[in-house]
Amino acid sequence: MPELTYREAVRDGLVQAMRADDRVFIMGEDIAEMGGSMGVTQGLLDEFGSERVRNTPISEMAIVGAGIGAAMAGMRPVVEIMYEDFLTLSLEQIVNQAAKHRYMSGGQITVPLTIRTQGGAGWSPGAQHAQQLEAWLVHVPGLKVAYPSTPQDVRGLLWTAIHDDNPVVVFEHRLLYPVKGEVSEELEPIPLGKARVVREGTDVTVIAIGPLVHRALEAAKQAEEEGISVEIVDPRTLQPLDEEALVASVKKTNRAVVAHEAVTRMGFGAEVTAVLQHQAFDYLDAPIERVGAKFTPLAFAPVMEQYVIPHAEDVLAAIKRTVGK
Amino acid sequence: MPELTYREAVRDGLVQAMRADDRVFIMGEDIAEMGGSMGVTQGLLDEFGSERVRNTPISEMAIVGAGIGAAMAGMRPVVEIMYEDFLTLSLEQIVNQAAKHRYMSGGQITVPLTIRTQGGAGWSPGAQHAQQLEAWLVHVPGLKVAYPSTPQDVRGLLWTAIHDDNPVVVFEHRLLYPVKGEVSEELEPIPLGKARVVREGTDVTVIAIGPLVHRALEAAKQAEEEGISVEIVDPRTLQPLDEEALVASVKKTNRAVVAHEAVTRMGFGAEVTAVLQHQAFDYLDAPIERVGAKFTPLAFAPVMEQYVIPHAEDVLAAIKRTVGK
Amino acid sequence: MVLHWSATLTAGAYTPGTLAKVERETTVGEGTLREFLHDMLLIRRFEEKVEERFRAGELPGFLHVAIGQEAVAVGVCRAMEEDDIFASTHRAHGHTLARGSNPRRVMAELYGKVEGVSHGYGGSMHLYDVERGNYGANAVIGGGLPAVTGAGLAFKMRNEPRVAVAFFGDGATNIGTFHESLNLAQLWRTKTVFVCENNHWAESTPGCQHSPVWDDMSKRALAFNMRSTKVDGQDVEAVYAAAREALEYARSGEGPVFLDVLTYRMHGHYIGDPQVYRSKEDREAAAYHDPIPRLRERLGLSDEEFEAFDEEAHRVVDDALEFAKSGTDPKPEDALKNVYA
Amino acid sequence: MVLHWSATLTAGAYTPGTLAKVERETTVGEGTLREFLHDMLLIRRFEEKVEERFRAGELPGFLHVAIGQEAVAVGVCRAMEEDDIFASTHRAHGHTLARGSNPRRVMAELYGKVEGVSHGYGGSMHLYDVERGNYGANAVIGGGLPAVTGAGLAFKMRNEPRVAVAFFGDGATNIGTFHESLNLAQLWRTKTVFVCENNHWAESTPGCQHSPVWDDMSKRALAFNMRSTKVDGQDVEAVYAAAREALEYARSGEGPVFLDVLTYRMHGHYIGDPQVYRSKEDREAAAYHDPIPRLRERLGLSDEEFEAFDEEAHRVVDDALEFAKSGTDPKPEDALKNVYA
Ligand SMILES: Cc1ncc(C[n+]2csc(CCOP(=O)(O)OP(=O)(O)O)c2C)c(N)n1
Ligand SMILES: Cc1ncc(C[n+]2csc(CCOP(=O)(O)OP(=O)(O)O)c2C)c(N)n1
Ligand SMILES: [Mg+2]
Ligand SMILES: [Mg+2]
Repeated sequence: MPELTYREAVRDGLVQAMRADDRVFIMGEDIAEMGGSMGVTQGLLDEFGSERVRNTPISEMAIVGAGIGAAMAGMRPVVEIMYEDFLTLSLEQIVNQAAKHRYMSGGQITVPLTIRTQGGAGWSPGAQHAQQLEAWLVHVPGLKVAYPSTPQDVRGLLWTAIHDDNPVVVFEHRLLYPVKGEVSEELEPIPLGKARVVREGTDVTVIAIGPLVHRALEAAKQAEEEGISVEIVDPRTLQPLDEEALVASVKKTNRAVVAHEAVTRMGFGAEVTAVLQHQAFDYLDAPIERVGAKFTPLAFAPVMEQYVIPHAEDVLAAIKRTVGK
Repeated sequence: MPELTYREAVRDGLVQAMRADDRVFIMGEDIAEMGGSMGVTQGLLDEFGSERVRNTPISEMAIVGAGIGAAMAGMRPVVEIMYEDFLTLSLEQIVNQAAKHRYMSGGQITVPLTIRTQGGAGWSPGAQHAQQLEAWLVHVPGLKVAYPSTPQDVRGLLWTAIHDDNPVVVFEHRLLYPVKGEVSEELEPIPLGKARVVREGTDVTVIAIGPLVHRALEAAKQAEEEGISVEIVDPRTLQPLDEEALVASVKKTNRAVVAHEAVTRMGFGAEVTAVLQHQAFDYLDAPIERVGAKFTPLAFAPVMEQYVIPHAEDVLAAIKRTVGK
Repeated sequence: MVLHWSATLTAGAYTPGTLAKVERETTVGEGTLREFLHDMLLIRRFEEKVEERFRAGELPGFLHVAIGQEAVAVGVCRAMEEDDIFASTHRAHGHTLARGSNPRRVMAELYGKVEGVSHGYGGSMHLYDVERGNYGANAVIGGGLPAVTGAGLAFKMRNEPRVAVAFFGDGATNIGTFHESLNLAQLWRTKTVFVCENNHWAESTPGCQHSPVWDDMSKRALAFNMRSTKVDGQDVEAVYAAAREALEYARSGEGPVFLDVLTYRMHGHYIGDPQVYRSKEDREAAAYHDPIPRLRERLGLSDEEFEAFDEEAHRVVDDALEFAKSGTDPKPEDALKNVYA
Repeated sequence: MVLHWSATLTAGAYTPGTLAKVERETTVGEGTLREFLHDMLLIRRFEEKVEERFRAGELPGFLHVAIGQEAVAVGVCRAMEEDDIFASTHRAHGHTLARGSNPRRVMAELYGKVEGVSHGYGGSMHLYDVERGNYGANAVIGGGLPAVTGAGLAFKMRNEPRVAVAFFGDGATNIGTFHESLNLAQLWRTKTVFVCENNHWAESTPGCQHSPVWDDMSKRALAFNMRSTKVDGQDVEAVYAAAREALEYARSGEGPVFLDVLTYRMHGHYIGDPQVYRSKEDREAAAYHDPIPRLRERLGLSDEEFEAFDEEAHRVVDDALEFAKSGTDPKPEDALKNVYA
C-alpha cells in the first residue's frame, strides 16, 4: 500500500473529487498561489485554474455563506476556514443557515457544502490560533462533523463529505499534516458515522479523536508493558456518532477513557461519557475518565502550553486510574 | 417579601446597578425608546438618558466588542444580544477577545463586561429565534456563565455579574419573563458558582436549569403522588460550576436526571453527567438520565415544536426511569 | 390627490463618479401596470388579514407585514425572469406573493400547516418556495446575503443567464455580513442584485440612529465600487424599471448592482407593536406615501374600477384563509424529518 | 538617490465631497526627525534580529515582521499623547517599540519569558503593555477594532482628552468586524483613529485580489461619512503630520478619523514565507520604497552619522536579545493563572 502524509491525503481527496465532478470547487484565504497556509492545496491552482480554486478576501462569514449559496444552486463547494478559531466568525452561517435551510424549507433545499478547517496546539501559536472547537458543532442538528486522524481516514471521509448532500464540517489537525500513513491504492470512501477500532484490547477502551488517537497509541504501548490491554476506538465522525461501536467496545472492556485535545469541560468527551454511562451502565467497572486540555486559554510560552494540552502520559494515567493502578 | 416578574427583576437589577455606579451603562438593539424587544429595559432611557442607554445598530460583533473596549477602559458595560441565536454573530469577540485578554496579557487587562441574552422555544418563533446555546460558552475558559431561573436569582446574579471583573454571559429565557416570584426587599447579590437546592427529596436528584427548573418542579409534584421523592438542584451558574453541591445531592439520592431545553446532544447535561458519573460513581444506582430537546432544529408548527422541546412529563418519565418505574 | 416627491427620489443610476438618469425606456404598458396593482392589492389585503388573524390569536409565533412596501416587492419580482432566484427577510410575505407563490400555500405556512410553502417547518419568517425561485426568507438580519452572492457566483461560473436577488432592510446595512457579501460579490462580479428596502426604521430604531448614511445608502455600495441605483420605492413603475436594468446588468456578468430603494413602513415592526417610539407625524408621512393610491391615480381608475381590483384581492385572500384554516396539522413526530437530506 | 512618489501619495485629508490639502504646519524639527530615525532603525534591526533568531530555531510559534512599515509605526505612535491607547495586529513589534515599550521586554515576550511584556502568556501576536497604552495585539484580523471603538466611546462619555487608535492591514478591511466598528464609531463620534496600513498584501493575496477598492481604501470610510486622510506611509513626517491632525480631531470629540496609509511589506508575510506568489518586481518595488534611506536623505546624514544611529540600534537590540535569552521561563503550572481576574 502506498504511503501519504495526512497533508497529501487531504490534497489527494480534493484533487480526485475535483477531477471527478466539476461542480466541486474550493474557496478560502490564500489557497491559490500559496497553496493554503498549511500547504494543503498546493498545485491545485495550476491544475484547476482560478475559477475553481478561489482566493478569498478575509471574510469568514462570506466564505461559508457563498459556499452555502453555491451549494443551494447546485455546486459542491469545499470551503476552507484557515484556523478553526475563525469559525467564531462564520458560525451564524454554519449554524443558522447551512444547518437549517433544509429543515426550515420542509425539505426543499439541499446544502451539499463541505467546510474544512484545522487547528490545534503544540507549536506555540498562542491563544487565538489553537482552539479545538469541534464540540460546538456536534451540538447543532443539521450538521455532520468529522475529525479524521489518519491519511486513509481523512481522504476517505473528505470524499464522502464532498458527496454528502448535507453540510459537513471536517476538522483537521495542524500537527497531523506531516504524519505519514498507509492509504489504499484507490481512494476508498469512508461512510460518515462509522467508528474504527484502531487497536484491540481487553482491559479498557480509549475513545480518542484527532491527535489523541496517536497519543493514545503511545499510551497503549506503555500500558501493555505494564500488563494492561488497551482497545482504542476512533469515532472519526462525531456527528452522526457511532454509538453502537463505542458501547460495544466498552461492554467488552468494562472501562473507558475519552480523549481529545479540546478543553475537557464541555468537550466532546462529555457527550461520549454521557452516552456510555447510559448505555453501558451495568458494564462499567470504573468511572469513565476524561482526558483533555486544562481549563485555560492556550499560553504562548512552550512550557506553559505543554502543561495545558494532553499528552500520551495523560492518557496513560487515565488508563491506569480506570484499572485501579 | 415583594413579588416581581422575572422581567421586572432583571430591570431592577440593571436600574440599581446603574444608580449605584455611573460606570455601568447599557447597549443593545432597540433597548432605548422601545425598552428592548422583551420590554426588559423599559423606562431606563427616561431615567438614565441616551448616553447610558444606547440603541445600537444591528451589529452584534461591534456591540460586544465595543463593550469589551469600554470595559478595558474602565467602564462596566452591560450589553444585550437580542436573541441568543445572534451570539453566533459575536462569538469571535466573546471567545477570542473578552475571554482571553486577561490571559494573553499576563494579567494586565480586566474586562468587566456583562452580556445579557435570551432565547427559548415554546412560542413558535421558528428555527432561528429559539436556540439554547449556553453549552458553547461553558466550553470557553475565561468566561463565566449564568442561567438564572427565578426573579430573585436573576436580580442577584445580574448584580454580581456586573460587579465581577470578568466577562459574564447571563442567559435569560423568553418564557420566564412574565413569571412571578418572591424577591428580597433589598437586592441580595448572589455569588457566581453557587447552586441552589430548589426542593429537597431523597429518591432522585434533578439538576435543571432555566425553564426546566419550573418544569422539573411540576414533574416533582406528580412524582410525589406516585411516591417518588425528588430533589431539585439549580446550578444557576454553569461556569464556575458548583460541582460540590451537585455531587453531594446525588450521593444522597443515588440517582440523577439532568434537564435543560437545549438539544440533549452535547448539551450542558453532558458535562454534568460526566462530572457526576466520575465523582459519584459508586453512589449511582441507575444511569444518569438526560432530558433536553430532540436532535432537530426548531420547527415552526406548534405541534412539531412541542414535540421537540422537553416538558414536565419528559422530566417525569426520566425520573421514573431512574427509579425503575 | 397630488403627491410631492423629493428630488432625490427620482429614479437614477450612478456608479462612482458619474450620475446618470435611467431613461424610462422600459416603461411598461397599462396592462402590465394593472397587473402590478393586482399584485400590490393582493399583498395589502393579505397582510391586513394576517394582522387581523394574528390579533385574534390564531397565528403562532410573530409576524412582520410589508404594508407600505408593496411596490418594492412587485416592482422587483415582476422584473425577474423565470429562472432568477431570491432570498428574503423576516418581512417576506410581500416578496413571496409578488413572485407568484400560491397565496393559499403562503397563508397555510403562517398557520403551520402541511400545505404551507415550507410544509409548516418554516413559518412566516422562513417562507421557501424553490419552484418560484424563493430560496428562503431569513430571520437573521443579513443572513441571506452571502448565499445570494454564492448563488450568483454559481450562475456566473456555469455561465447561466440567471440572477440571484437579495432583499434586506436599511437596518441590515450595519451588519458585517452585508459588508462581506457586497465585497465578495463585486470582487467576483457575481450575478447578484442587492435590494435595500430603506423603510426608515430598523424595529424601533430610526435610520439616523443606526447609520451615518441612512439618507443615502448608496454610499455603502461605493465602498466596493459597486454600481448602484437610487429609486423611489413607492413608484412601482420606477422600481420595475430600475430592477430590470439592474437585473440585466447583473445577468450580463458585468457585476452586481445595489438598488437603494426608499420606502416606508406604514405599520409597526411586528404585528402588535405599539410603536411607542414613533411620532404621529412619522406614521402620517408613511401613510401619505402609500404606493397604492399613487398607482391608482397613475392609472386614472374610477372608484368602480378600483373596487373591482380590491374585491378580487379580498376574494383571493379569503379563499387563502379558508384553505389555510382547513389545512392539515403536521404529525408531531414529523418534526424529526428533514433534519438531513 | 531620487525617489519618485505618485501624486496620490501626498498627504491630504478629505471628507466626502471635499479634498483639502493638509498644511505641513505641524512639520517637526530636525531633532524630532532624528528621534524618528532612531526609532525606525531600532524597529528595523529588531525585526532583522528576530528573523535571524527565528530561522535559527530559537523562537517558538510564528512571527510577522514590520520591515518596510517602520515609518507608519513611528509616525503614528510619536503623534500620540501619553494617555492615548492603541490596539495592534499580528504584525505588532513595530507599533509596540515605537510606542516606547522596553525592547528587552518585547524581545523577552517573543522568547516566552516571564520578563516579557505579556509575561510569556501572549507571544509575538499578543503583545500587551498597558503602561505604554498598548491594549493588545490581536491575531484575529479585525479583532481589535470594536474594542478601540468602545474605548474611544468610554473616553468620549467621560469627556477625557484621550484617543484610542487601531492599527490594521488592507486585508482587514474585508472583514465584517471592520465595517461594524467604523459604523458604530462614526455614529457615536467616538474618540478613535483607524490606521489602515495598506501594504499591498494580505498574506499571499494582493490587494487587487481581495478588495475592489484596494488602491483607494478611503472609499471604505466614505461608506460611513467618516473623515479620512490619505498619507504616504513611507514618509514618516507625513505620517506624523496626518496622525497628529487625526488625533486632535478625534480628541476634540468631533468624531473618528480613518487614516489611509500606503506602505510596503518588504519581507514575507511571516518569517520563513518563501513568497512563491510574489514577483521579483514587486519585492524590488517594496524595497525601493524603503522609508529609512528616505528619511536619512531628508536629514542629509553622512555615512558616519547614519552609522552612529545604526550602531545604537544594534546595541539596543543585542542587549535586548541577551536579556531575553537569559530570561526566566514561566513555571508550567503558571498556565493556570490569569484565566480569571
Ligand atoms: C442579526 C440579527 N440581529 C437582530 C435581529 C432582530 N431584528 C429583527 S428585524 C430587526 C430590524 C431590521 O431592520 P431592517 O433591516 O431595516 O428591516 P425592516 O424590519 O425594516 O424590514 C431586528 C433588529 C435579527 N433578526 N437578526
Ligand atoms: C479572521 C482571520 N482570518 C484569517 C487570519 C489569517 N491571517 C493572518 S494575517 C492575514 C493577512 C492579513 O492581511 P493584512 O490585514 O493586510 O495585514 P498584514 O499581514 O499585511 O500586515 C491572514 C489572512 C486571521 N489571523 N484572522
Ligand atoms: Mg427597515
Ligand atoms: Mg496587508
